[in-house]
Amino acid sequence: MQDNWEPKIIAFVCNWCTYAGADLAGTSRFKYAPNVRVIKTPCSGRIDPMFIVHTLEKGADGVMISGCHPNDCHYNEGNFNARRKYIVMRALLTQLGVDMERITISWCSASEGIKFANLVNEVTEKIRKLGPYKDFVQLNQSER
Amino acid sequence: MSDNVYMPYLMKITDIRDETPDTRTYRLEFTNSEDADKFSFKAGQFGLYSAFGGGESTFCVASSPTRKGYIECTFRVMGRVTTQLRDMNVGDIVGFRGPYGNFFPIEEKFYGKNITFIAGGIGLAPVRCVIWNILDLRDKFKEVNIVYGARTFQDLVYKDEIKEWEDRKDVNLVKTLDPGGDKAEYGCSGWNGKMGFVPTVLKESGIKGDDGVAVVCGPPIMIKLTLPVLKELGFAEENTFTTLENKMKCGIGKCGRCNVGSFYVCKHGPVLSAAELAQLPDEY
Amino acid sequence: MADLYLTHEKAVQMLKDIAQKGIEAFGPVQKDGSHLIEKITESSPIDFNYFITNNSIKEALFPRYEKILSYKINQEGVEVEDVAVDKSIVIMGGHPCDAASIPLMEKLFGWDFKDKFFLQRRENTTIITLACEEADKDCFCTSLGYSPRGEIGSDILLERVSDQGWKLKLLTDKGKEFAKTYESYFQSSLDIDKQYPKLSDQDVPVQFDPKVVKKWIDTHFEDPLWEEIASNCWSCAACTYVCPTCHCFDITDDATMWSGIRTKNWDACTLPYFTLHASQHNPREQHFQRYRQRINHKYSIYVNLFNAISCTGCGRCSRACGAKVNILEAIKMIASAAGGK
Amino acid sequence: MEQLQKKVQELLNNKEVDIVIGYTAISETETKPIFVKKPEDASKLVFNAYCYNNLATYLTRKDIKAFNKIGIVAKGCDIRAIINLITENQFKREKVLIIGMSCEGVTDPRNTDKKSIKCDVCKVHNPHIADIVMGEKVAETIAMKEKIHHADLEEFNKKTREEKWQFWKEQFSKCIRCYACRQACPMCYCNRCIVDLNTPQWIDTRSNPKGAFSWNLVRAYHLSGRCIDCGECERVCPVNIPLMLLNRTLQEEVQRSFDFEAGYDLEASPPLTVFEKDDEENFIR
Repeated sequence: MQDNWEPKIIAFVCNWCTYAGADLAGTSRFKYAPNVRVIKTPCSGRIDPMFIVHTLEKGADGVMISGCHPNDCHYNEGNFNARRKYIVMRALLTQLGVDMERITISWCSASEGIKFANLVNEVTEKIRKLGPYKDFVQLNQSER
Repeated sequence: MSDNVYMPYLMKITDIRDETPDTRTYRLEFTNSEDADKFSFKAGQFGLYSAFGGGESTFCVASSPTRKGYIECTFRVMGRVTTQLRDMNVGDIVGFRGPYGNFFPIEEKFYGKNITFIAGGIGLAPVRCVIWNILDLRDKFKEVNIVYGARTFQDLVYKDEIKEWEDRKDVNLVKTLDPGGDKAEYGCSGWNGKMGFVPTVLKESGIKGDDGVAVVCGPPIMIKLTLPVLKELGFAEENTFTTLENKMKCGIGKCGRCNVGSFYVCKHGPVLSAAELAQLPDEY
Repeated sequence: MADLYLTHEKAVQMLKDIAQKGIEAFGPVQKDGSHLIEKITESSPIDFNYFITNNSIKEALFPRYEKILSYKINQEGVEVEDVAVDKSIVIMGGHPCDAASIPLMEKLFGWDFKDKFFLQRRENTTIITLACEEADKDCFCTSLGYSPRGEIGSDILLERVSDQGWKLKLLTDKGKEFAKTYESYFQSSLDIDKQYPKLSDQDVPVQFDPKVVKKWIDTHFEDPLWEEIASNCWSCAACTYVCPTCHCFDITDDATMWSGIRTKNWDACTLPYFTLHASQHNPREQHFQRYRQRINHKYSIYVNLFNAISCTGCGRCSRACGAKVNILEAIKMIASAAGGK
Repeated sequence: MEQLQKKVQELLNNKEVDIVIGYTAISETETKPIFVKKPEDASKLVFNAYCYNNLATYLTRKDIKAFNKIGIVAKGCDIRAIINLITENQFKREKVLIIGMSCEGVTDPRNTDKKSIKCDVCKVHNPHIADIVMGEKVAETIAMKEKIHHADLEEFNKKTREEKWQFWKEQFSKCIRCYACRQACPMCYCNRCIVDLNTPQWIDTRSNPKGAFSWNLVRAYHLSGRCIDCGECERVCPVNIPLMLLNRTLQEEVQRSFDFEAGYDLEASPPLTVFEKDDEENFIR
């Protein structure tokens, strides 16, 4: 693993809670790792499991998904539906041999800036230890 | 050119014109001058235009072969490739593979005849190529009639050229809009053309078929309704030409997609006479 | 030339050695209860005890997808690079019905525009075919003028002489050249097992006359029999992808912001959106119209274009069909409808 | 099977149904689907242990849906598919006349002397919902509320993560993207499948390793909570990819997390369209 390798993590966050939480982390000057690229979605319900697969295919080393706590959803049931999708997707990805350590799903409210910052740091360190995620990249290279 | 038949020419966009909110015309010029000199095509042929990264799409060559040094294409924004094409601007590179297919038999069948063009909506693009080809050699032909219709004023393509044809003395232009197509919301301030569908307007236009050749292009439903009218007006089926617009991917007879019975639209077509069309199975 | 023999073990070793030398070797591998023609690597489970492979050798010359050009996009514009087709290939494990499809496809890929990806690759390829020792109810190569021991399209024909080996029959210069370069794998004698050859042309009865079939097809485009033939069809592409003579393809791009490739991928006339226009009009909306196109193209259109039927009677499409649509039954229904044999 | 033939002839005679989808024999050990419209063709109908096709997949085909009353010969697993299609509003219950066949289990298509493994876990040897039931009662081996458990899955789950990844990478490299698994599946009736869309291009349409992986993943994922374990996808795969391992994983997960099994209850709504406040979320931070 080249020494200057930096883990590339993509975070799909819900616009109403986690994105606001991330904003709060920024305005309160919390220090957290720059490895996370944040993608804003209207709700965690909008985060389709295909996002995870597509992101890993494009070469990401880790994926974070975060939305509002149950009962806080701006659309009332977005995160409840999302939760069921993740339960099913986790089972499928585990069965397919995808490294579930690299996928972190969390609920962060708009006031939990500190939780978001700590989560990002924790995930970045974990992925740094796990190293670059080669499985999917090798999948692309083995083209004819 | 390499021996790879799928290798496109590289062409630069030199002019962009928005015909309608979702239809655009590009003028393309070769980036490589040798290609430009060697390149030639006939009216009616088509090509495959590539937006690199999006894929390839099949459009006709809309400019006349008598206009050297460039080709034009008109396309409606429908899917992946056309959306990417629309997002390009002057100076960008577009791929072009062609010219493919057969062409209108201008020398053999059109010289010395009355020519009647019938087009619907964006179907004017393949016809326009033939119109300018004829008008650039105007003295070789007798009467020239153009019957062009579109759903609404907004959907008329080549508006300025229609104006030009209207003003010419040696061209009889009949333009029409589908009923209700001249509302202000379509940007129409006063419509001096006819109102009604192309087949009916054609019947009332008084154009006769004797010693005449007809060229028809437009949506399949318009072609199916126009051909009987042309027969009524005395146009012989062998002198009525249309183009078949099937889905095409390779353009060179390999990918097995465009056939109507044994007629490969990309190899034996796209231009065919009404007589040939009648022989084909009803699968287009 | 003295007789040459090849045993199973030597054949396995030969294929693996050829693969080591950077030549693309294709051979029969046994996976999950059936045999497939696949590109051979050191670990491939090569096995020669089979009746017929699920897929055909067409994959070696007309792969499921292949790069036809690549390009780089930058400020100045686009640079397009051609793709060289220079690898030599050895294919082993097909039957005479597979090999017979190659000359058929050469006609199409050579029609006016020369598709170098198929034609040049065919030039670089040596085809070693196994004569058939078995046939089942779906085989009908003899009805189309082919034979279970046919030589059309092959460079070398292997005729089984025992459970462990074959006798070589060199058909073309390429075949002779191959035998010379790899003579260390062949031997001049092998104990012959009298029961071979087990299969001859008579064992595969001729079941219809293609001319009668074509005549009916040309005159019965709107016949309700087509709906009955394709009643079970659920429009997948299993039959076309395992077929040795089906050659339809799609062209798509795969690119990032700054570079990409254009590829030729398998496509099938039986798939619902094969002929969908941008205006959403689909000339072949119904499943039976698509299946009619499949038979029409093989038994009539190809004859009109190239004076050859684009089908070698291998029966793979019938075996692969989950809906149990059987092309031999379909053709026999057409033949009987035409009042012929 | 005269009882079936006589019944279908009667149904067609007095116009109770416009068409009956059933099985007809190709040989001693093979049957195929058949569409009976004329009463005299009813004599071709059979029902035996070789009727492994799931006929429910034809109910959503355009030309069949055009009939207003469809009869269908159906085993327990096929009826589960029909019920699931009704709960997903594909057609009303009255549109389908279910001729339920009690079934001891069908043979494994790839070797016809072994019973298919799906029949070992079948709970509906006797049709649970039908307009007509035929054949003698068969002893049910598994109670309805018992947790589903698949032996082949238990074996597979012993693999480590890397072994699983290698296994599927190897299996999916065979995939030729013929979509037989999709077209054979009664639950795959989408007008434009995600694979048939290219703006945006979610799934690579080539049969390269990347495309094959995401295709097989999205196919299994879109069947979670809907798959009725009929095994057709695995049967029709021309290159023998063990697709049921993925579907069975999801069936067991859906039962464990949402206490739901597809195709038994006409009133139940598909699990992914509803939720419970207290769905377990031990993996969410």
